[in-house]
Amino acid sequence: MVPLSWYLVFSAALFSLGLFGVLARRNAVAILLGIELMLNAANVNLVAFWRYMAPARMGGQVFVVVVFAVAAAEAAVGLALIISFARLRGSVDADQADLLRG
Amino acid sequence: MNPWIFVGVFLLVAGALPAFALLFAKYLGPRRPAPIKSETYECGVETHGPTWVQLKAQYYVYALVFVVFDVELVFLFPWAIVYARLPLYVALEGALFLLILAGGLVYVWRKGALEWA
Amino acid sequence: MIQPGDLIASLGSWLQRFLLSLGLAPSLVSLGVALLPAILLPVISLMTAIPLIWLERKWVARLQDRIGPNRVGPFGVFQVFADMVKIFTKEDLIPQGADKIIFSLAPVLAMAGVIGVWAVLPFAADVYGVNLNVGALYVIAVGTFGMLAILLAGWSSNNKYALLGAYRAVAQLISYEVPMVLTLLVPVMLAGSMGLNDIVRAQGNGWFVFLAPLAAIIFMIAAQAEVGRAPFDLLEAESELVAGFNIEYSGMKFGFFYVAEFLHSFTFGALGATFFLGGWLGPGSETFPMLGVVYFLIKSFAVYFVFVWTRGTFPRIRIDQMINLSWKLLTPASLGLVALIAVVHRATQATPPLLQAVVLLGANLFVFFCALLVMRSMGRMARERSTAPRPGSGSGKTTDPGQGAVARPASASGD
Amino acid sequence: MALAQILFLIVAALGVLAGLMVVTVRNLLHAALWLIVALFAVAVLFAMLDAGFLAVIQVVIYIGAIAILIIFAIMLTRREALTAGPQDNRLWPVAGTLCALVFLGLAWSASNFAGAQSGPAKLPASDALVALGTALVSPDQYVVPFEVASVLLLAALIGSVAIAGDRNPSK
Repeated sequence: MVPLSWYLVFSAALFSLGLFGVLARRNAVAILLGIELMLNAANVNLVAFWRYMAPARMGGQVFVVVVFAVAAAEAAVGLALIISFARLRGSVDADQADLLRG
Repeated sequence: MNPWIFVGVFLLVAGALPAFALLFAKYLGPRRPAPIKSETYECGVETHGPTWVQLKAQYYVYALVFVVFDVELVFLFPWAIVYARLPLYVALEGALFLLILAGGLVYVWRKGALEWA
Repeated sequence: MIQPGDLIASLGSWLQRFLLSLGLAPSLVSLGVALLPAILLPVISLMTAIPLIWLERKWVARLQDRIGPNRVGPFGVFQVFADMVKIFTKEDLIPQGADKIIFSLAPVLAMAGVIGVWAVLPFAADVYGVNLNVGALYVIAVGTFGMLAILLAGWSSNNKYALLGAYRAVAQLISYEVPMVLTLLVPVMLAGSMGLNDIVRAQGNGWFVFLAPLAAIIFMIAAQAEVGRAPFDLLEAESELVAGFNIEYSGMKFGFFYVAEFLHSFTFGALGATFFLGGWLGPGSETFPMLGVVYFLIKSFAVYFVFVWTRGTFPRIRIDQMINLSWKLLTPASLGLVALIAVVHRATQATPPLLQAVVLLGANLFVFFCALLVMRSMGRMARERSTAPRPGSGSGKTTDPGQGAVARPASASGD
Repeated sequence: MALAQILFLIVAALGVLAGLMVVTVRNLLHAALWLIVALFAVAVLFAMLDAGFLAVIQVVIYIGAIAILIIFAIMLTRREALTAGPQDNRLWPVAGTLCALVFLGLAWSASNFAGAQSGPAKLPASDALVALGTALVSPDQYVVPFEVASVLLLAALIGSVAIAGDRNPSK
């Protein structure tokens, strides 16, 4: 039997790694990869709690399903923005994204 | 028994079989490396310029539409299983879901993003 | 004790008793016996490819008025073995600048993506690997490995044409995955379950091909495109791409891409039989499961034959036609079909089954004729555009007016 | 140690290793491939948690769709990516320390709250898939998220095509 805390620790590790990717990487696509890791960590948490705490109520799974949709929407729009930006500025460096700076 | 144990073993074997065959073939065949042999093949012409040709932006638009339609499955498959046991409005909910997505397809079509250029 | 009917079940129990008599732990024995099919079934599926390749080469040869393999053995039946010996003893070449690990991983993934489907195929009432309650989705999930394999193969080869071929192949696969998945939704809806065995059982009152013929047709077209064979073999258009994503592959690694293609086609035949032709259902198949295997194989080969027939008959279509066919015809049609079938199926549930079947069939025909109308108007617009005099450009590119469905539709750009 | 625990440790180790590679590997395409490995490990964990539907969906959506989209985006922007200087931010040691602290805090709280060592609850006899479908479409449960998801996907489609579909961006 795997205790609940193992899943949570795994999820915490994945989340921290994703956070590190988001903070440390310069390439915008790499930052997006980090965000995907973080979303997955959240999903592991949700499913683990669903299974260990309340398998009769589907809230946990429904939440994961919604996270899937949000992740896909985020990836689609995010990557479209990155590509558009790359065309405009010739760079995918997130630090260069300062078009709104006055 | 959790049926996924079976699936896991099955997939492992399904991957291991070709992998072993590849290893087997590697030691069965001759090995006489030569620089000419391992050159990039382009119908006899020597290769020029960087290999990483740019992806056509048009492919990306198809991938975008595909992702959106793929994600709807997450919602449609559970719906497809249960709608026959529930009142009629459930079937209509699913149809509405599909119609909203079809609206997206119509938009992309009208914008001309589906045209092969 | 041993009935001819459930040969496999009795074999399993015999093996279990044999192992127990050897003095092994009962829990270990039952686990081993339960997992034995997981080891045997991939081997069986891999072996299936051998007669399949010979059969298809013969079939296509006949369709194209050729003889086909006829040198090795009677009717060339040992041709495949000869090919195997040749391919096994070839040098294992890795092109310079290639990503070695990924380059070798790609053919393995391609095979695993095809063989993996066999885990859920119901060969008979009690002959199947596992009856997953998400079987239909599992089939799609395993199929994504094949897509990944193509992308990896094209990328790791360090060859422009391989990369271009991979881009094209993936564009094709993702385009046809949408109608494929939407039509798989139809049997799931009618059966009320995603388990493949449940779907087969639900067809006891009538095969789904009669209730939803349009879904079956779209499934067939999408399956042909997913396998990437004529008329959808754009991924290996020799004149444009040299050979497609597998240009740098040779020896056994190429062999696996080749085998995967044949096996994939047959696997889609088996899936088509399961989803639309009632799988192992047939007279006496419940009492004699072995008979079910025979029915299943007959139906699978029937669908597979249609794939081969298509492959041997149609010429390759252009890439813009291929894309248009999926996004502008199959996808909208299957979207409408799923929505309409859901409402009609639920609304006529209280009516007698025959009436329901007729209404469902009517709904299919309705969507079908709507699609035909759209096809016709699209074809007409394309014809008008191609015959209208265009300033500046000669008659360089003429669209094919006969193929209304796949001809270039007018660019209905709103901007 | 039970079989399930060994299996979990292997899968989790693979997932964490893949996650580490995602954020450290220089070649972006390799990072994306490692992301696929990490996603697959998560799918295996879903299957171990008796959420077979989510496991399959994880493969279909994440590996089959989102990862492909990301790989396409990498291929599209690789010319721009090559001109960029270092892959990492100057402040990455700070970020690393911060993330290690976050991990320690999360792991500590995850293993010390009441019920952290509890085993899985008993699964209800009914099919979880049917329950999920019913929950998604029942008006007193999650039908609003169900329809809103459709609108969200529509908005994402329109938005991303409007942004990326521009043929002639003003340079």
